[in-house]
Amino acid sequence: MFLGLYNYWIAILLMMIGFYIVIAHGNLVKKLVGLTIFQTSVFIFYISVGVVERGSAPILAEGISDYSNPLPHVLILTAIVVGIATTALGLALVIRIKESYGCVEEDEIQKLDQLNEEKS
Amino acid sequence: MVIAIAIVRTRNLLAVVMLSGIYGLLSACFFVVVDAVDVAFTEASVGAGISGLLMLAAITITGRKEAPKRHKPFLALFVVLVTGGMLIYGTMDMPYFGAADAPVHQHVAPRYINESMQEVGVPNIVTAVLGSYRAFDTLGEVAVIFTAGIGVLSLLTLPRRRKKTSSDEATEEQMHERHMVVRIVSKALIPFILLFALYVQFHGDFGPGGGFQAGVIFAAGIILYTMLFGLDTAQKVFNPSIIQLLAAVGLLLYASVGVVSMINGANFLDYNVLADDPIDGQHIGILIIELGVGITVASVMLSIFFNFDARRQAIQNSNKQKGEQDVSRTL
Amino acid sequence: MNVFLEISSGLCLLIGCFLCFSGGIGIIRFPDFYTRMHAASVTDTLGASLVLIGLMLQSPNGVVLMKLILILMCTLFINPSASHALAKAALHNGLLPLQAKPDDQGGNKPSKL
Amino acid sequence: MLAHLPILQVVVPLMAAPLCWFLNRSKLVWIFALLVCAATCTNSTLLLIEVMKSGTITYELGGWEAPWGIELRIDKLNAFLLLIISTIATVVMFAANTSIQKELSEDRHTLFYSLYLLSLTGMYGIVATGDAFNVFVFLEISSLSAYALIALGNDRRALWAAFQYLIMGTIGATFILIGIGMLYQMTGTLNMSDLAIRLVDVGHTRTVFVAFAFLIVGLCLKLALFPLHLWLPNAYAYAPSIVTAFLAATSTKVAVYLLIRFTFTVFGISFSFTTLPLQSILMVLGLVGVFVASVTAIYQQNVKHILAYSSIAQVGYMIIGYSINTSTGVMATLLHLFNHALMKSALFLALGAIMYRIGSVQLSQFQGLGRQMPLTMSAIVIGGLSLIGVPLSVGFISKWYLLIASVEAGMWSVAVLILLGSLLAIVYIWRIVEMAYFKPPLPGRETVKEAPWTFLAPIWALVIANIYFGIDTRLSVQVAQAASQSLFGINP
Amino acid sequence: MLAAATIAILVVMLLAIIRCIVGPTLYDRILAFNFFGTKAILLISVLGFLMGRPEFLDIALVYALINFISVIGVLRYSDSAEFKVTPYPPSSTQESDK
Repeated sequence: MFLGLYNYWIAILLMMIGFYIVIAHGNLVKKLVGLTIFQTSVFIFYISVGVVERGSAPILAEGISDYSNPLPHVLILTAIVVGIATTALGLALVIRIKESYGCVEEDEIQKLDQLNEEKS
Repeated sequence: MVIAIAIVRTRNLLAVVMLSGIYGLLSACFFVVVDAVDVAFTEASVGAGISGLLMLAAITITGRKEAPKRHKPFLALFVVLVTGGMLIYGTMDMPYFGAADAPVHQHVAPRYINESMQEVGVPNIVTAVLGSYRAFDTLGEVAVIFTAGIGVLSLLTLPRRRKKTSSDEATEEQMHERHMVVRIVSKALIPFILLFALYVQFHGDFGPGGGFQAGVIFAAGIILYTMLFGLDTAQKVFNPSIIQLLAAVGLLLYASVGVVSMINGANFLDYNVLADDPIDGQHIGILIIELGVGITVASVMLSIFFNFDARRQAIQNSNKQKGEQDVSRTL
Repeated sequence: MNVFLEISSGLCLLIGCFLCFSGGIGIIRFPDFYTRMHAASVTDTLGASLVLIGLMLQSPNGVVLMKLILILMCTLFINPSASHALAKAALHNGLLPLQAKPDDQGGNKPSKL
Repeated sequence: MLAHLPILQVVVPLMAAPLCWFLNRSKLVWIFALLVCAATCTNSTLLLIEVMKSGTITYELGGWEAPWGIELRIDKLNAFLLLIISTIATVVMFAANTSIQKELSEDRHTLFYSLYLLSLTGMYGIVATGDAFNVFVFLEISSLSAYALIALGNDRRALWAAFQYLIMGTIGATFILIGIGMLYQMTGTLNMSDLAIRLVDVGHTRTVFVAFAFLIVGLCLKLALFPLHLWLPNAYAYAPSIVTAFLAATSTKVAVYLLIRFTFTVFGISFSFTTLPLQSILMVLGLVGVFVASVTAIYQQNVKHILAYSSIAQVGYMIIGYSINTSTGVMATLLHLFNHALMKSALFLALGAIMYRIGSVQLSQFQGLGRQMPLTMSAIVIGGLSLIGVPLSVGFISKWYLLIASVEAGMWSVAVLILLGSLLAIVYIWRIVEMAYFKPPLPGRETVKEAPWTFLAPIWALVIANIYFGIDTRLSVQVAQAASQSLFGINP
Repeated sequence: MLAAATIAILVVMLLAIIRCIVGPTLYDRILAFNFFGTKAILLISVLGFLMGRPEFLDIALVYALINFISVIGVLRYSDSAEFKVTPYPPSSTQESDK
């Protein structure tokens, strides 16, 4: 029973790791890396869903009758694009944050903000 | 595959990026193993290529050491464990990995596999679904990329003040000197890369590939050029504002296919009416939208990269002319 | 003919894999960056070419052959130049070969991970 | 053309966004964007009329029938939502030009309008589509553009707020993606109505439970329900005023819509509410959210913060109505969606006007504004009264229905708590009023003038709508009732 | 034979990963990354044959190009002053600071 699910579990393990990085780490770039890992593991999960035993890549060719499920592939293609878009935007934000705060650590930024608040 | 743990532990951000690049490659290998060639294609070019490059560019700006202190790991760990526990609990009733009788393989997918050849006439089922059955998703995807492009632009555009300082010139020269071998090899490679991108673009119907992958590869080729020959040289060839316009054109091209089919009396993005023969129509439709996707992706990626790089240069310059002017907040 | 092809391709693959493997061991075992680099790049180029040639001998049709040749060309071009650039950058940025440090102990650097 | 209405709703702003780039002048782009918004507004009105008349409209994209292709599916609920969003977008857009001139540098204007339209596209897409994965894609469009819009804010804290929002939002979206993936795995389909049919068979499996949980958590992140609201106050406070007005009035509404859509249409009422303790959890969270947010709002110094926390509280009310799980409760939620969109956009626009004149929205800067900007301030007062739920304002109507719903369901304690929550609203609104009307103007501020008419017109349009729908409730109540009844499968 | 080759390549990949994680210098990691990339190309090609669909060599080609580009990218960005490595002995402690 467990063997049949191991693939999902690996994906879940990866998700947890990525998620942990996102929540627990203070460095903004690292957060984004974590986010990427998180998303990639979700992709792995999706693709695992679409696997058919003894199936072949979903490109029609003669003499092959079993194909793996193309739909998850399509979804993940879209999702990968979304992921890279998010990453790019996030990085741009990080750059701007670095420029205006001078640092990219979560707690430092919060400290700076508090100082700001007290001044005003 | 548990390289990710290493990423958690490593604090040197550059190493983290390398590791995440490897992670991307590895997951791409996994995708190949499980027959998802198209996805592998994309993941390889994105996970290991573009996103790595962007992160590198960002890191050079933001600095690469992570502060040692970590906060509230217990709470985070708790949340993560709960999430993971939930997920594992959820897997209990899942159909087994690779089981052919799972509902996923029973309901919608068979139609794609069995009939897409008659209905769309494209051997690559993924392309068929992407370009025709679920074309609206793809339109959304292009819009997402476009949004990201605009977003990055709106965040990072520098006011136009490109006058090259002499020190700038000097460093460039020095760098060119140093990278002689690589430059020559790359010069030979770049046309090949661009050609390959075009091949991927138009071969997407028959093999893995398509607009998105082609766009990324195309952009990667030009990025290579930029990295070796300097941003200014590259921007002379590829004018940034034209690139931005191209991004818009790509999206418009895609959407206008839909509009044309609407004018022809069918539903939005229904390619059957684009030509007399429905299959031909589908071919034309998919070709054009893939082209749209490719153009948008390539130009957005490029403009994102250009902006990152311009920022980097600006910062370097301002570091050199210490304190003369603060580039970052003159916006 | 077919048997010959099979055998030769198998041989190529075998040797290629062996080379890669030795490269892998080298990259782990060698004491400093430059020796590792040597291990990696030399075996890499030859090993990869051999594996690819082995595959070429098995290729069913012309298109596949073409692609393999392309990949081979790429590897041949890219690997040495990348290694070159890497070594140069390392040297330029002040990473010294091990020999330059007379009192350093050889062997793998103990790492703290 | 009538048959194409659903798709036009989404595609017109989508195509308009890149077109903005070809018009280089800020003013031109503004007019263009305004026209586009107005067009979508008309479009959605037509849609609503059509749906009320002839029932659900479906539109198959690419001509592929539903589970294989993607379909747009407009029923009363979405049509109502579309109308709300497009109206708000148009009205807010009207004031955009003036405000943007002041708050953004010249070279970002075009980008701003592009992003605004894209964000709008995303929301329309989410609301209109009938495909679960499509929801994710459009969700990302709208949120990516929202991050960028927020980051346009002048304060550097805007960047940080946008980054936080990006992290939280992406986690939320990824959770939703996981949920959709699991659903897909169990049913093999992505179409919502098809999902609903096929989920009946597998509804008992643990996978579906987990999928449901992930969807709900992900949506609650987007929705800023109480414990997951951390991103919202700063994001609203530091974004450009127009952006705040637009997002505050629309984005959480879309998330609420999705919540309703998934729980009622996809999973079905019996699954969502009888087999899981969702109702009580959400009810408690909603109530706690109302109180915590209202109390926090009382202690804020920045008026935008006050209103942002009040938004969280209002989301709490919506969730309460939703988790009462009766037709009346959902109707109250829908009404509150509508009303809250009206009040909040009016309030934030008014703040935008104040920002335009005095360059700050700190509470202490409000001294004496009551006399200097009488029209703007009175709009704030009316909006505030509406937030509290004073009779003759829209806020009263939705709270009234909320009370009725909770009393009908026999939850007296909930009803009492709702009333108490409204009392808290009085406190924070009163702080603004006190500052503006009972304090003399700050020194050096004597010359502050009334806001320009481009601000006043939309603000007062919204305020009048506020009062109108508070007195003549037929239209909104009728539509909301029809929508909620169709969700519960009651034919009126 | 192909299967054996696959396994061998996988093992080598593992070694490369170890080196990449262990470090100790930045350039070791880049080297390992490059090495890993080459192996990935081989793996994909071999896998294509193993699964009987050798048409997918395109992917391997992409890997080759991307690999090159990223190595160049790393080097290009390592030009900036921040990446200067101090001579060897301190660098081993400084670089692998975890």
